[in-house]
Amino acid sequence: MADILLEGRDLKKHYPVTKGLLQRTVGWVRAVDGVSFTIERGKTLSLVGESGAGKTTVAKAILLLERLTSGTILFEGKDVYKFSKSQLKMEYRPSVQSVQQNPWSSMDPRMRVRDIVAEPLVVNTKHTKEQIQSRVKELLQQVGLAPNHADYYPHEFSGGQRQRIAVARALALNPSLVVLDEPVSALDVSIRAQIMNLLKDLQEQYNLSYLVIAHNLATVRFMSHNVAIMYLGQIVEYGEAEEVFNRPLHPYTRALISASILKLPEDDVQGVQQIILSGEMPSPLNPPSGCRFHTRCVEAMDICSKVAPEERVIGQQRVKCHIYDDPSVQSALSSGFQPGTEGRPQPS
Amino acid sequence: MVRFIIVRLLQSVIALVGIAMLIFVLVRVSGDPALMLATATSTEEDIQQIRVNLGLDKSIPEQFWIFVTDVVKGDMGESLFKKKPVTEMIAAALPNSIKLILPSWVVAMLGAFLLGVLGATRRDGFLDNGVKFIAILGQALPGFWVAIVAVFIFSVTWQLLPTSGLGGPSHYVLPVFTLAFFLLPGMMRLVRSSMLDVLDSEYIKLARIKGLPERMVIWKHALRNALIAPLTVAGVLFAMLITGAVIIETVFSWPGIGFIVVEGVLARDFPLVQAIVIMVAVFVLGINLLVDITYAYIDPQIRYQRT
Amino acid sequence: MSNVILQVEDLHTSFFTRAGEVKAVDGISFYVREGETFGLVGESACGKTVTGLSILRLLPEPAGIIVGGKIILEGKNLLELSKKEMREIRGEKISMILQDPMTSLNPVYTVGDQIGESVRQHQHLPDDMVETEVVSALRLLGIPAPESRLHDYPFQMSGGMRQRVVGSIAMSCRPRLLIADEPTTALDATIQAQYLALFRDIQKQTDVAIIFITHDFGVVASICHRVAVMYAGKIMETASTSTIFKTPKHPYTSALIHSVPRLDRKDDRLYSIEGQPPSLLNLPPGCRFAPRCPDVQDVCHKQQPPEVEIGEGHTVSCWKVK
Amino acid sequence: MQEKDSDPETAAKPVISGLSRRARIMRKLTFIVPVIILSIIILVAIFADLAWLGLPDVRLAPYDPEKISMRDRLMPPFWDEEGSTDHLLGTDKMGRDILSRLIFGARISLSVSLLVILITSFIGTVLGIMGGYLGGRTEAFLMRITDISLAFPPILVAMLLAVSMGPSFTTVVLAISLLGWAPYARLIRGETLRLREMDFVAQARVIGTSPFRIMARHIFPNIINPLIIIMTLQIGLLIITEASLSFLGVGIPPPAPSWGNMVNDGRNLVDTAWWISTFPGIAIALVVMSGNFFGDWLRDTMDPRLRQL
Repeated sequence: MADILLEGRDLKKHYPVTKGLLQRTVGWVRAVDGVSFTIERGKTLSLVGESGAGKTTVAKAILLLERLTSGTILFEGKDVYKFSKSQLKMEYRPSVQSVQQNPWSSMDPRMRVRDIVAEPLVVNTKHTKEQIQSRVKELLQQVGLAPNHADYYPHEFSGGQRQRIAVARALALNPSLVVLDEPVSALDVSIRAQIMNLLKDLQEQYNLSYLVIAHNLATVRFMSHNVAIMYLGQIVEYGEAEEVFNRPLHPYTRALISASILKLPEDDVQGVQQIILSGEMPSPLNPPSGCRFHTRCVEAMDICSKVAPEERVIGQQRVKCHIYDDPSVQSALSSGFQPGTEGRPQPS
Repeated sequence: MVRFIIVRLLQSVIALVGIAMLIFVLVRVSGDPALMLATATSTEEDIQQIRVNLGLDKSIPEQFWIFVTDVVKGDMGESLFKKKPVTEMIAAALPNSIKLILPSWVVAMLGAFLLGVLGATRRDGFLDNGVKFIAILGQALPGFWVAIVAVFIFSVTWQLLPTSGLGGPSHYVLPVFTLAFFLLPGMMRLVRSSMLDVLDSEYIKLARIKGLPERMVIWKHALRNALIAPLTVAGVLFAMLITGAVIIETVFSWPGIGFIVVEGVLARDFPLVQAIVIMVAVFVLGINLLVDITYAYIDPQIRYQRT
Repeated sequence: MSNVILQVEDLHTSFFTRAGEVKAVDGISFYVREGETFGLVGESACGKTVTGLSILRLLPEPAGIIVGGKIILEGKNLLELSKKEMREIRGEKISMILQDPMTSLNPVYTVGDQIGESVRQHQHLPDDMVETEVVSALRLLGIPAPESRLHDYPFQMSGGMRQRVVGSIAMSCRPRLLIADEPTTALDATIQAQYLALFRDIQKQTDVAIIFITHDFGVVASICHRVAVMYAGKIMETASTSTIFKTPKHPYTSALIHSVPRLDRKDDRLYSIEGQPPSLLNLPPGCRFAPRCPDVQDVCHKQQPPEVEIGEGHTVSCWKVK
Repeated sequence: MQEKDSDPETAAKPVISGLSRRARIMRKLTFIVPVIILSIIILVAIFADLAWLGLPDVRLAPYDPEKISMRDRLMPPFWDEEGSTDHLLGTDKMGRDILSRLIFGARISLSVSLLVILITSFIGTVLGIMGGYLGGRTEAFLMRITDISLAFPPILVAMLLAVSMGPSFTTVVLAISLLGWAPYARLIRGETLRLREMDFVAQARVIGTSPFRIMARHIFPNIINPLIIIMTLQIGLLIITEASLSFLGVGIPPPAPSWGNMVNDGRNLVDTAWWISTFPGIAIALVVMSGNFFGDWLRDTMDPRLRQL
């Protein structure tokens, strides 16, 4: 069993929809509806999906910025919601840090870089001023910035440099897990590569676990060991990154890959057929019945609109799709059959 | 929409009760009216007797309860000096106030919108700097001083207009324009800045991309969106004028609400002052609600959100 | 070969700010043919959006000024037209799609109004005819049930649907040239794929020429026929899309493509260009990319390289290429 | 709708403010002139007399502002034939020297405004930040107070207090401050709501920073700009309010030479002794205009986004 740092079990976050005079609750927006995953120590799990998938809500729940409606978060096996205030302060908060998406708003414009990077230490430790300052200089060096940058204000830096400062701040308390919410999507292409390489090096150097929230599949493939494809609050496919990308099982995963892959019209990339989804993204207010993807799925069957699919385990991958209800299809698949390119596997 | 109105009404009632309590206590604390009524010869017992029949001997919460029950019955108490029901006096003064405030408000709003929009569309042009100068001048000159100087020039030296008091249309000119001159600058700056924000938006850029003439871009697309913020302030401004125009009313001895409030306070006629403040509060909160409802007609999204 | 719709020759656009002259576009030339999608690709502040705005002469007043060059549309130099003549061209001959669908539509008017407005402005049709034009524009962009949707307000629509409405506005008068400034950047991947497929069809039906401005190479690969790679206000290389991806000649182009993470393979380390893009206030004398270029020679620091044509429609501005 | 791949070019567009040359000179003027006027008046107010240094009779003003000399009453300014250089700006109906009263009036008006600004900005900021950041009851309480303050123009409140506690310097300060903090609270609350949504506040919460430290260390430093701008704009408004109160007889009690009293003195002598009301009126206008010009300049240089102030 891999060394599991943090586990999410059947996480749910529902927002009440109220109407009428007395604010009667008439429905629920099930932003996160039964999501389970594990983050292994030193490894990266990515939550991938389009807007409304609920990936940012999951990240906020782990950072304790939002309270879950139900489900448990286990940190090193212990239920986080049962942590006492001091346990939270001593054990959980220092070991779980985050880097936000927008470099222009994730730093207090009125503070110098020295104070920004030092704040986690000032709030959580009793170190002296000198100790903190030397630690700050060390952190800046690790993220590729010069020690004298500590005296500048955030607006004097480029987007890429600011993300480096954000990473330095996240490392201040030697965390074991860093939640990266769209860490590079606001950056230029060339700067993106610099930051992604930096994050990977730091992961190897400090055995850090990452939870990456992203919508760009190529970035995810480069960063992740495991990946969870999310759609409208549910995980539709979960598994090791290489397997999911080489052999996508769920029709939505295939559509996402087809839409994100960098492919010239005249070339044909092995194993990826051109899928253009129809219809609009359904609103989370009233998600489609049965399988939530059936309204846009190219391979939708009539059962899909009635019954929500069970989660099936095929090889190392977990998938929620009625295609795989038929056991013979499962066995065909587990013997290395490549779905998608030759159309749906015919039950033997 | 109904739910929204009811919630807003509830909030207004809470605020009204707050105002009533505040003024009730403030008036009681500000000196003992009985003394004002007592003549030089009245003895200690007489004064005590006055207090009793005015009900001032009871504790303030008790007095407040009695006052509330009276108000519900429509009786807001009697003016100590004019010996007339207070509601009567208000009914006489309110129309005069409205006759002064409404034209000034209309003149000020029209002026503010016109100059604000023109100022915004010709940035740093001659007009824009002119508009800015009037705005600063208007806010700088104290209302009462402008009134006095206006009276001096138009009534005294040129004898064109009457110096004060109610009467024919010529009586309105000076008070209305001095009050409008006081209101104009604040509103003009607000309209100008709201207009500048809207003109920076993407849909205005798209309107120009469509090849629409500039006047259509400004008067059709930009203005309607820029109306929203200034509208709330305009509504509130109108309501506040009821008591806010007190200076202009005193200078022109215009028998409006402001005028009788000043008299009421100086004479410690607390039933009158109480009634006026509460009546004004109802007026202010009512206009506030009216403004919120008209919001819906300007911005369809708010209309949908609130149904 | 279809004929050329737009010819841009040595275009110079600068912003005059308190801090000095920002040379946003410093001498670029390119042409766009009928029925062709020409990509303007580059990182932020490379001048691609400013180029689009210069063509429509909609630069922010009073700072943005076109200081030189020609923009020729069907034989007429747009820079010599009067304000009134230019206004007739906007929306009728050339139209534009902006980046963020959430803010491009006026929130207080219905979708039908906003499309009908440009039809009325340019085609002077009676009202009943305007409505049929609006419905046909909505149908062209694949919006379901156009007859009812035209009464909706923008806030009642998803991002993808609003961007189609902006597309309908742009195509309502069947322009000769459409400038699309990052139209899919704010959309999700699958919705983006839908939008790009839609415009490929529209181009087949209407033969409209498209200038597609983007920073995303995936978008370039899926919709552009020819591409110009821009850096700090200049065009580094112009070529057909497959040449740009397969056999780029300019060091910046190959470095840029090389640093894009690939979905079809697993890299353990990404190639990244060191350093930062130059500030447009004080540009280096020689080639703009010299400070960051892996194949830099000392002539690159002294003099700007000429634009050299090295193949059919393939031009490069680099001293390494003779 | 979460933004995908927002194109960094739009986010990092260079700040382009192409003011023409003439506009740039105008901008410099709107800074230098008001600063000069304000500093002159502040100096005049401080050195009106050195009583606060224990030298009551050493003073800048030519005469004691309250010295009555009926002999030279209603004397016009010196450039008038009946005027004399003893009383440069003439005298009022009690023969008091207008210039000296103006100088001492400056001290009164400025001290009232300064004191009120300090009180109202403090209360407004504290309640604004707490209302904006903590929300819930504090915010509901705050919103009701702002509703109430709409129905209570400062003049009415001032009159009530003046009548009850007797007109005095403290009454005026208290009256204006009682509800004067509402505009500060409203604006600071709006700014706090905007800041609360920004990532760096969420970031501070993630590392376990206490709400108090977030308000003090992150929210407060970021609202200092709008706060300073309102304070400068308030200078003018408060001087007018003080003058209006004195004009209505509920402000600083005569014979103290507040500018409002002086305008009131000359109120019905406008045709015969125009200078009695005119000079204080000009003084008020000068100070208020400088305050507003300086406030505008501050706002444009510090944070143009706050245009609507």
